[in-house]
Amino acid sequence: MGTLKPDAANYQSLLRHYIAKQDEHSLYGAEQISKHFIKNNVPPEEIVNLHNQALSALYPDLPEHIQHSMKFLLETMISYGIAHQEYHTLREQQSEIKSEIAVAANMQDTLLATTKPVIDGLDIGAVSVPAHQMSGDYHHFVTGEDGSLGIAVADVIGKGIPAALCMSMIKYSMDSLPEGTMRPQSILKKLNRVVERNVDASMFITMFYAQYFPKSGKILYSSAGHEPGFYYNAKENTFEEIKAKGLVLGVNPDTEYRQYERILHQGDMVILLTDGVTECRQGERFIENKEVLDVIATFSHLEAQEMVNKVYKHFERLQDFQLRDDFTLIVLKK
Amino acid sequence: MGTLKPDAANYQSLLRHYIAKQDEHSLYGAEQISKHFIKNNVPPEEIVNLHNQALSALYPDLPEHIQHSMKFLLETMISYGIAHQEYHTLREQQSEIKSEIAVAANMQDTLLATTKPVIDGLDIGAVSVPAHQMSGDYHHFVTGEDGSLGIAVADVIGKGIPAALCMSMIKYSMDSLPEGTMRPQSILKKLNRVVERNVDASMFITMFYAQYFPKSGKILYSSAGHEPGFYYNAKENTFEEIKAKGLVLGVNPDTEYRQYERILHQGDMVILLTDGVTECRQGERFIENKEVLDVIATFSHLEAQEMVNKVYKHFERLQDFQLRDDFTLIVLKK
Amino acid sequence: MDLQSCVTIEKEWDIVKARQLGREVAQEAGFGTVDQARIATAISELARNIYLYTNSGKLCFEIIDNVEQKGISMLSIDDGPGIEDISQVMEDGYSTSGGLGAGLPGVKRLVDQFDIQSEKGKGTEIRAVKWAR
Amino acid sequence: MDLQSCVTIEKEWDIVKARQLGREVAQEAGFGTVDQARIATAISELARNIYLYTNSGKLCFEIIDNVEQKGISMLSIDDGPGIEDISQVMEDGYSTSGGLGAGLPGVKRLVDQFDIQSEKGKGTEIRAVKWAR
Ligand SMILES: [Mn+2]
Ligand SMILES: [Mn+2]
Ligand SMILES: [Mn+2]
Ligand SMILES: [Mn+2]
Repeated sequence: MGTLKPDAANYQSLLRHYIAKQDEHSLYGAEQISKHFIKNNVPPEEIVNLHNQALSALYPDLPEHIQHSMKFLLETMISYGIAHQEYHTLREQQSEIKSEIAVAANMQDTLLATTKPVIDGLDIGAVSVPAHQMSGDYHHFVTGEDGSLGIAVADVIGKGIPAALCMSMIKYSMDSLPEGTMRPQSILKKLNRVVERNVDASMFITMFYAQYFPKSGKILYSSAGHEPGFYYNAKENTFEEIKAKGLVLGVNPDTEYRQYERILHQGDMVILLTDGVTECRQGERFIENKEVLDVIATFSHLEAQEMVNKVYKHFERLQDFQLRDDFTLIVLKK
Repeated sequence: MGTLKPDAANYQSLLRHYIAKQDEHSLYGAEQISKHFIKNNVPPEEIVNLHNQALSALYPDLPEHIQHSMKFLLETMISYGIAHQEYHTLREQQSEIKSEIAVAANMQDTLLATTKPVIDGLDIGAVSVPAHQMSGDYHHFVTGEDGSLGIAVADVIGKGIPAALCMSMIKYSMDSLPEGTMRPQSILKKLNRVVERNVDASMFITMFYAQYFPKSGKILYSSAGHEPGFYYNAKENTFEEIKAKGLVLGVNPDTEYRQYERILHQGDMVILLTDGVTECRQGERFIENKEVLDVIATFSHLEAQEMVNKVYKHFERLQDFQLRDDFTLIVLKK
Repeated sequence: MDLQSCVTIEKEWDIVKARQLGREVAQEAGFGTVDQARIATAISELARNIYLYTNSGKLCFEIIDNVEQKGISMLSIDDGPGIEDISQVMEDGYSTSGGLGAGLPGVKRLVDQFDIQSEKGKGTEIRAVKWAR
Repeated sequence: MDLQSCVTIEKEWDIVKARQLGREVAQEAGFGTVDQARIATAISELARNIYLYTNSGKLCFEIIDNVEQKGISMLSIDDGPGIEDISQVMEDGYSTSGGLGAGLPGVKRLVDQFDIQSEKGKGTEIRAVKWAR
């Protein structure tokens, strides 16, 4: 506040000018002074004080009642001054926390990075976009020593920081599993225990795990309460829901998971997703499953990666560029 | 702002009273009005306007130059009014994000919960307080099948959400280790690999791992660049730094860790901590190690848990109740 | 609809001219002293953006007189570089003028309706409406 | 050291008495009008805490006169329930009186030095010092 002195002279001369001319230019000057003060963290009561001093200087015979009234006004400004200082603190904190979250989101990107494996005779597309900076969706590809391809898709209830924290658990637990030799049902069983032990009961995670064997075209899968994906039958040109029953992760430590299987034929597709895709909302309206399939069908002639990109862009626009939930979509085309 | 009308009457009568008596009671009233206005999101220019109206009502023959001057003052308040509204928005955003972080912090508490084991002939005290809501400090007790007690203390570089996210990794990795049968140097070696693989190079973690064998009184320990703890020699009534060399976790996947050992005698103490204790700052000044030891010595006659609590309270106050870094302090008293 | 009055913004002095014209229109529309000051401050901000970031632009004012309410419409049109990320510019704290508590979010706070359209390389159009109480 | 003057806080009226006494001491110590008002507001907040949350307590004022500087010390002592989590109480937005921009963080913003000690069940002691510029 060492800058107040020259400002005081400036204020006084602008005020005198304004009283004499009542011109817009002086009022513009008033605005500029006050913006300058705000920038320098000068609280509003200082302005009132400056005003009082300027008045007294300009009118040495200022009536006493006016002087008293200005002291009263000054008193009301003190609480605004406290609020104003808190405002500055809040701005600083806000920008700190924003950059903190950006760092964390970055870490999460590194953490959840998964490489789309290249597999002969299988075209893979994957897109995963968080609604906020941090994601509560997870997907991961595992190449097994037996030549199989494991695909995990999971969704933590909720979004944002808590979901992201929970998500990292799935990542580390998956890491500690023996490389791709376990079957879907055993993987879910194991992860279920980890989640149950580490996360309180209000939080849970849904997960779909599929394992594909390129040689036989066989796909094994199990679900822990996860949003069902779709199976596209090329021969009959039909989509069908991939039904799989199973309790969400983290509820009961003794849950066993059923395992399903199916054979993929030439041209068939498997579509895995999170509810951020199927529960897209347009305004207040939830879209129908049929609409999702229509959009997918529209782009199904494209390469898998281009296909999921186009589907994502379609729904992003539909939602006014503001995702309400994390969005993950994976397509396997044989 | 529909509440302004009765407030205007109130303001005017208080102002009149103050001009007549210049009493403290009216000024107290001014303060109460302004707090009430702030609560109702009334910007400061409205107060100035109220004041002008009250003045005009009380003095119908108010000189023109005073009226002009008050219009000028009003003009300066508009920018403060914008800032004041932004302040309200910031407060709302802040409380939203705080509750999101509170949920995450709660999860972290569940996640990092560790039970202080009860061991014959060893009094254990532990306190760990995050600087922000989420902690980047970690400590954990492991009771081994061989009767040994493992104590892990770790500190992620940085604080807050990114550190917390990183911290959860240490937790899951520790979980996947065989129950307490590994030695400190092997544990650090294993964790180092996990950190190196999952976190980018700018992030690292320091860790101290000690393993205590109650029967022999022997303690083994290794350090990954962690803040040295202290050893209290009861017989000679001296403190000495626990020196242990080792690279921080996450830098080089092939790092090997040295392992040290020492025998604890009756009355001896081992003090483990993070740099949030030793790098306490008072104003701009870092405290000296000697001061830390003085404080510890002051409370060393107490039970271990009460001792660490008192030491924490001391430094909390010294830092004006705003921790600059996560604070973890563990004391083992034989 | 009343007639529309515009001020072309080229030098800093034009900001004052725009404030003056806007304040007159506001007075005519029946706004009180506080709201006039708010309108002038909003105009400053809009005019300053044109002055600082574009080659040319103008501010136009209009009294809106519906059956239900009376107000002022402020229209800012420029052929400047356009705003690439509108969401970002409308965020608190992200102010191109680097100052505190100002920028377009400040304008939005001072008025009742605020609409912005911008195309990269073509310019920006902002319409702000304030209703007299 | 000057003599120390205290006001016991029992009813709301005592808040005004404390403000008055504090303002007089501040005036004597050479504070200007703005700082006097700030000191009075800080006193309100301290006194209100005693009035609302404790059975009895008092506020004491003292002029501090070093060689280098002159100021006022405000001491608030009560035998109330004490504050369990001081860090929390000192957080912005966490105000026991539920109001905005006030509470102990507000007091801290108004003064130059602020120290608080509290023991559960025994009471709270707050010392705030402001220096005259
Ligand atoms: Mn989710
Ligand atoms: Mn979801
Ligand atoms: Mn840390
Ligand atoms: Mn630290």
